[in-house]
Amino acid sequence: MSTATNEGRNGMLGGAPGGGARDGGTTPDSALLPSVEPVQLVDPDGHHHTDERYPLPDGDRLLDAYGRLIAGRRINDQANALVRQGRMAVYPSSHGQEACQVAAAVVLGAEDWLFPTYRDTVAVITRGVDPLQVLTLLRGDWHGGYDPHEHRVATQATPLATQLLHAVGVAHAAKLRGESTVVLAMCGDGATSEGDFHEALNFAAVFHVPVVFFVQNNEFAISVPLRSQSVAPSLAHKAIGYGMPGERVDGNDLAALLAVLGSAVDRARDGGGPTLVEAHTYRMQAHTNADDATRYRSADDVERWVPKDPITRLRTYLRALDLLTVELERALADEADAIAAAIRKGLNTEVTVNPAELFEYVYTEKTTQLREQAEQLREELARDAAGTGTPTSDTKADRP
Amino acid sequence: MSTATNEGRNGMLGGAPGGGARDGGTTPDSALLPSVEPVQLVDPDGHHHTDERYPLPDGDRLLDAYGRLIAGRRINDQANALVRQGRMAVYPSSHGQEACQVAAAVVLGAEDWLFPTYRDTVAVITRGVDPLQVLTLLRGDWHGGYDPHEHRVATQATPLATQLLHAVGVAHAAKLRGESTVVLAMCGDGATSEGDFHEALNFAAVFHVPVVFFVQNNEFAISVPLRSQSVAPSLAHKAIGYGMPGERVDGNDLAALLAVLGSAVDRARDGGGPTLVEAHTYRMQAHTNADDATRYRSADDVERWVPKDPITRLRTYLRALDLLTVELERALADEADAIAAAIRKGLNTEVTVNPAELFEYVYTEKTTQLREQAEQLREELARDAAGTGTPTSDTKADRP
Amino acid sequence: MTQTTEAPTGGVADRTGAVPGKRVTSTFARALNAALADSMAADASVLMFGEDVGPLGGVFRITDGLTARFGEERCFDTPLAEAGIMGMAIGMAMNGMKPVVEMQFDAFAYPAFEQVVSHVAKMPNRTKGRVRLPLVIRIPYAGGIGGVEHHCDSSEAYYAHTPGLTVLAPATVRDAYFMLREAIASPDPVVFLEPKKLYWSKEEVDLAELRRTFEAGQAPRRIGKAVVARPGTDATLISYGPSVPTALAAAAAAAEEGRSIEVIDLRSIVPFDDETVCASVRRTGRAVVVAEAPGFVSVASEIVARVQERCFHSLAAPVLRVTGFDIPYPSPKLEHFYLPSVDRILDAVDDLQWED
Amino acid sequence: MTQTTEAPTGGVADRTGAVPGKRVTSTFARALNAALADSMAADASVLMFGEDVGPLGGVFRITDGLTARFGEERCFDTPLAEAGIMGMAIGMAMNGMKPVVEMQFDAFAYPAFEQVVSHVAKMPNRTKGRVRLPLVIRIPYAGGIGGVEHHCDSSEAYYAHTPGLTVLAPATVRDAYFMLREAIASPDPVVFLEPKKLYWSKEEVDLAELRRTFEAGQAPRRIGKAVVARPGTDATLISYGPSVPTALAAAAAAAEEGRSIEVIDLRSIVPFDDETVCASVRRTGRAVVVAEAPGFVSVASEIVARVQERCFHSLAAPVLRVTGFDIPYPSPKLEHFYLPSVDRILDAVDDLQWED
Ligand SMILES: Cc1ncc(C[n+]2csc(CCOP(=O)(O)OP(=O)(O)O)c2C)c(N)n1
Ligand SMILES: Cc1ncc(C[n+]2csc(CCOP(=O)(O)OP(=O)(O)O)c2C)c(N)n1
Ligand SMILES: [Mg+2]
Ligand SMILES: [Mg+2]
Repeated sequence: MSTATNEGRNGMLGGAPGGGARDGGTTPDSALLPSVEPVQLVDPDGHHHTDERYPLPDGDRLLDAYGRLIAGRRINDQANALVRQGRMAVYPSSHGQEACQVAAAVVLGAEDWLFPTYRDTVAVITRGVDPLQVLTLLRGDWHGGYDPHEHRVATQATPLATQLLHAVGVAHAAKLRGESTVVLAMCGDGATSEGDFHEALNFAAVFHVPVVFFVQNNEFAISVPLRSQSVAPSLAHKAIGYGMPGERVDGNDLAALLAVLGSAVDRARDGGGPTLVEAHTYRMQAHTNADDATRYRSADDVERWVPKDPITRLRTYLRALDLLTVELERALADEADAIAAAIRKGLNTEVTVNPAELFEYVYTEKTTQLREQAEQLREELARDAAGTGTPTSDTKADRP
Repeated sequence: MSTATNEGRNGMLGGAPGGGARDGGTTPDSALLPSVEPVQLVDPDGHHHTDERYPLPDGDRLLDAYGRLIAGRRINDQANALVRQGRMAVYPSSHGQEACQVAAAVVLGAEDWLFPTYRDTVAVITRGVDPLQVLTLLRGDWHGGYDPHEHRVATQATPLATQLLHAVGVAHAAKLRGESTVVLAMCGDGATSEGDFHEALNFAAVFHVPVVFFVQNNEFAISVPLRSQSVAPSLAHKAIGYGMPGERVDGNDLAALLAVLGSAVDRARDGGGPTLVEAHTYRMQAHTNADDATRYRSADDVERWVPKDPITRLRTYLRALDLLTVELERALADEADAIAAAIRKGLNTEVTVNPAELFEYVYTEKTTQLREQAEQLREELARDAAGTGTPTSDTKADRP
Repeated sequence: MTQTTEAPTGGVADRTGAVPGKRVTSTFARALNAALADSMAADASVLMFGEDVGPLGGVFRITDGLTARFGEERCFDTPLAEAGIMGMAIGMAMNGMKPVVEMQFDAFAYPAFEQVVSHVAKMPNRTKGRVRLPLVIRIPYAGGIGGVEHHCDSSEAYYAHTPGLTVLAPATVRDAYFMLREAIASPDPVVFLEPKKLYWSKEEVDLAELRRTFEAGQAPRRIGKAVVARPGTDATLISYGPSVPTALAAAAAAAEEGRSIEVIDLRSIVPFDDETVCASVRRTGRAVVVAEAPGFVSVASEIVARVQERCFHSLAAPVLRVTGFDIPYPSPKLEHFYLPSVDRILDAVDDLQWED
Repeated sequence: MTQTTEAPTGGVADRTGAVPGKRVTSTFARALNAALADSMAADASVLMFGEDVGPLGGVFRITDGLTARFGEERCFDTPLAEAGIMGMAIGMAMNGMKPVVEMQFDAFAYPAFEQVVSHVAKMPNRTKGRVRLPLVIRIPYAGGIGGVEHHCDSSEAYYAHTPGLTVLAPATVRDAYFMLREAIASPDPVVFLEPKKLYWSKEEVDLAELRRTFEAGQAPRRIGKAVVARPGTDATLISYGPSVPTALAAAAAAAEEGRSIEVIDLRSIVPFDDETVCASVRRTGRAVVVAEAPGFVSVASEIVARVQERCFHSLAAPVLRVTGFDIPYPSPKLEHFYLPSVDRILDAVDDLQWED
């Protein structure tokens, strides 16, 4: 990771105006470029590779993260099953990307904020949000099921890249109040093409706010492969164009993710400004259950990524070090099963939706118009319930 | 200039899919980065500096360009005067940026397209568009006065950065038809912050189309200085994030501009794809005549740029080589005066606007609704002209 | 996410003037796909691009097979950026092409809003017709498919309010075919709204026959032309796009109660067919506008306004509206409370101050 | 680009309930500036940002002096990107701030459209009120100032159609002050439309007194409340923002011809004050809606629709509209043909089927 301490638009901090596209600063440009190869600390065979910039996280940390990884995979599997059974409308799975999901959540402290996308359900749950509340969206009860303030997790964003700007705003507000909050904002490779991605990175750099932009490059945006999305040397190479450091990391290597994201979070917290981190991973399943991936990629393509699975390598590594025993493995699997069971049970319970709520939250106080409309619906439903016919109005008087 | 020949998304050309953010390609990343200092061939004192990548354009070319530079300055002065006299609503002057204006126009061939902004009036006129037609917009007769197809000059864009995408589309269409058209698309430093800038560069790179993006970095977006716009090492550093080469050039050095832009145009024409060129220049006057620049910058700031004027240095250089004689100088000034006189005369002639035209071009054929509305206006005007009162309708019948 | 919709009832007139021939079944989606393919076959300047429209064939398969048939120069995926797609289409249209772009879902067209409003709609006017923009913006739109947030917006009001855009919304399989072809052939930019919930609706039509009819110039113009989808005498339901089948179903139900309801399918929101609409309302004296978008400042508001302006003295009752509520489109489990329903339309018809 | 506008006529009621005190003259622009400064002084979480709003004080000087007074952490320039401004404002509002953003001109708010429609309007509903967005989007809007293209759009229909947004348009200096303060204090997101041509209009008001009135809680609520700007008995003109002075001038002219015209200044487009509007129309029996935006699918359409729905049997004539034509806003030399004028309003009033 770069040690650049480009000060951004220092005016905001009361210091002398620094940075600025023409001013150059003292950091050599190349410090903002990502490493030539994605950072990897544990390879697919479970061997540790030393990287002088990134020490390996300690055993406890890895073990804890491994447990969450197992749970994450289990949550993905369970959610897919529930869609097949018709209990959820749709599920964009992060199967294969669970290392990214876990890392995004665990590198943050309680005072930090996470900005996830529709695919980041596992990250949201890992951060502590009740899985059933999370799945409200996909079950179709409401557009969001949890209180973003409770765990400092924004609603899962659907309009691509829009949330990156909200993340910048949250960080900017925290910075103005002198809080030490760091914001980690997630998006996919496809989303990097949106104008909002550009504006978010630029705002973050200019205002020098503590945001870590975390791109999960899973090589696909629905059917569109990365090469149709960008011909840059890497997505992390975009960072220098904003004056922030970019880094690339093996997205299936949980150890490396913890190290790289952790370091970016630390740097942000220390006033070092934003970072762009690109994780190289792969979307092992279709975009969602509604998608037919055979139309645009071969089983072989997917097959090639199986040996790179994030779980296998970390298991091998932890086992080799005797940190992960068979008993512990069993216990972790049981824990994951318990989470899955709770999800299953919750999703199999019918919820009743309340149509009156449709009008409740559009404004803090219902407008006259919404009061009338709510009343109209209430009457309709009351009539339906009573089984009475439609009252006909045949007066010539105006309605009130 | 980089000699990278990143092939973009070759699929469009029928070749094997190449490029792609992960594929890396064979070019070292650094080849896409701009030079450390802006390219300069003739310094403010009129001395030539050799640059091994960019040979100095020959004397005839420089002399021709010099004449246009003189005319460009004269046009700016004349337009400012006309605003003061109330003959034009507003004029965003390119005073001080005329070298960029001239270079943008003369590096293109007849088959090429130019996409200018509101500030690029001198470039548009240099390309051959009738000055009076160009000034229609600023005089307030219509939103555009010239036929974009005649000289292949798009209308001067106001919504910032939007035109860069149109430029990509024009180039893409030409490429699909196998034409050798190159498109040069202009924008300011401020406009690089817009999402459309990002999307345009990315589309151009991915589709590998012949566009030269030409940013006139004049250090201000109305009142906002560059350092509040970007903290990147330079704006040209954004190019690598799209996988295209970026270059920086002294924007007051016409020789360097001709060389750098010319080389980017050649490269685009040869199938080498898009380039981002950033010219370092300065907006010597207020944003427009309606702006009060004293609110946000000092006279000293502006003073510092006077010695860097694009005309002075080229004059010194050409005189030193005896290419520019006193007689020739006189002749060029006369030509410029003649252009200014024609503008003055044209703008001092009252034009009559035709309100019926308001409805003519909204659709190819007027809709029923517009026919009715045009008729309503026609009747009103006829009544006004006849001095008759408003006919009152007091029937109870419905209107047709 | 599957969906069936009421097929238009028997009252639908044959709107093409084509000689009836061998008829086979086609879906709305298939008709759109054929219209694209036939347009591309007929005119080499027609291009199709957007997100996932290439090998995948679009998330609704409307562009299925086009890349295979016409090559990836003529039907291709773009980077994921809607303003980019729209802006590039503008440039291509400036330079001799007829681009058709797909915005993947209604709400995902919003990033392109500036390009649409400030350029697509205004470029021809700005240049006094010297630059025309023959392009089509296809938008799978509106709800009723159990879609999650941002996938069900009815965004027609935004476009209909913007001068310079032609705004179309077909409701039948035949119209889907003919209107898309007409849109692509139009010299003006068209916002082409495809009601998602009708994609899987079916009709007995022979697409090859529709092609021949269209290419022989025998398909009557649909831009600016509404149609009486079901004749009636007592009241008029005015509707378009996804609400037409609901309006027809309401009319059928009303018939059982002895009321003869005329249903108008606007098809073309801009230009608007005042003649057909007003002729009907003047005959029936009563009208209800049915549309799925929130009612406030909507296309439905406009229809009410113009009908009362033009037919005031023929009206026995105020023109009423059955529209979506003024709330964000609800989540799947709640959408049926939101959508105009047969019952809600019948309630409105009952409210038309009948005196018998 | 200079401009004078008709000051509201004597018929304007004192709308504040404030004790009349020493009165000095203030412009509309100055009142907005004072409302911002007073809001920032009263509440440290109020921030102001956008393009050129810092040292320059905004291209219309509405933010003049705020950076000097409150520091560049509280009033600052952003990079030039409207979606960026809007998106960052959303995040700041999520995290305890009350951002006020300026979109430099109406058409330059379009790049932020997705952020406005998909997030600003929907975030509170999406989160069941757990995330409120107390932010204000200030938009210098509409024409009549001889502005070039893209600087004169009347874009209120786009916002008014979008559930979740409060949409305000003041027409007087007092309202400018009170409404902006109310907007900033509102827990809901507000689109605050500032009629550019009124910026230089003047009224006799003491801004310090307005501040005291507001901060003492003595300024009656204006969100959702229309006002009778001029009482009358024969017909009602319904208007808002830039068209109110024109409507008042028309009423004054009509009075000379012996017609007593009531003028309603809506002030609040969303929520809409049906009560005040309908009470007036039921009294007068005739109505004309005056608005500058193109009429098709506009706020004017909505007003016509709801008035005829609610007051049908009180109407002696159809509700008519005087609006902009359905064309892109014209260039400076042509705008006077486009804008609703006193004559055009009087023509419409004459068309209201008078039988005397
Ligand atoms: C603005 C916008 N446009 C289009 C879509 C439709 N869409 C949803 S997901 C998706 C692909 C996103 O790809 P990527 O960013 O790589 O994320 P991934 O799904 O791979 O996690 C698209 C096109 C959207 N949600 N928002
Ligand atoms: C989308 C958009 N937002 C805002 C504006 C208003 N505006 C006009 S020029 C300008 C500054 C542009 O600065 P820059 O791109 O550096 O170009 P310059 O004026 O310096 O040539 C602004 C903010 C606009 N025209 N378009
Ligand atoms: Mg992806
Ligand atoms: Mg500039």
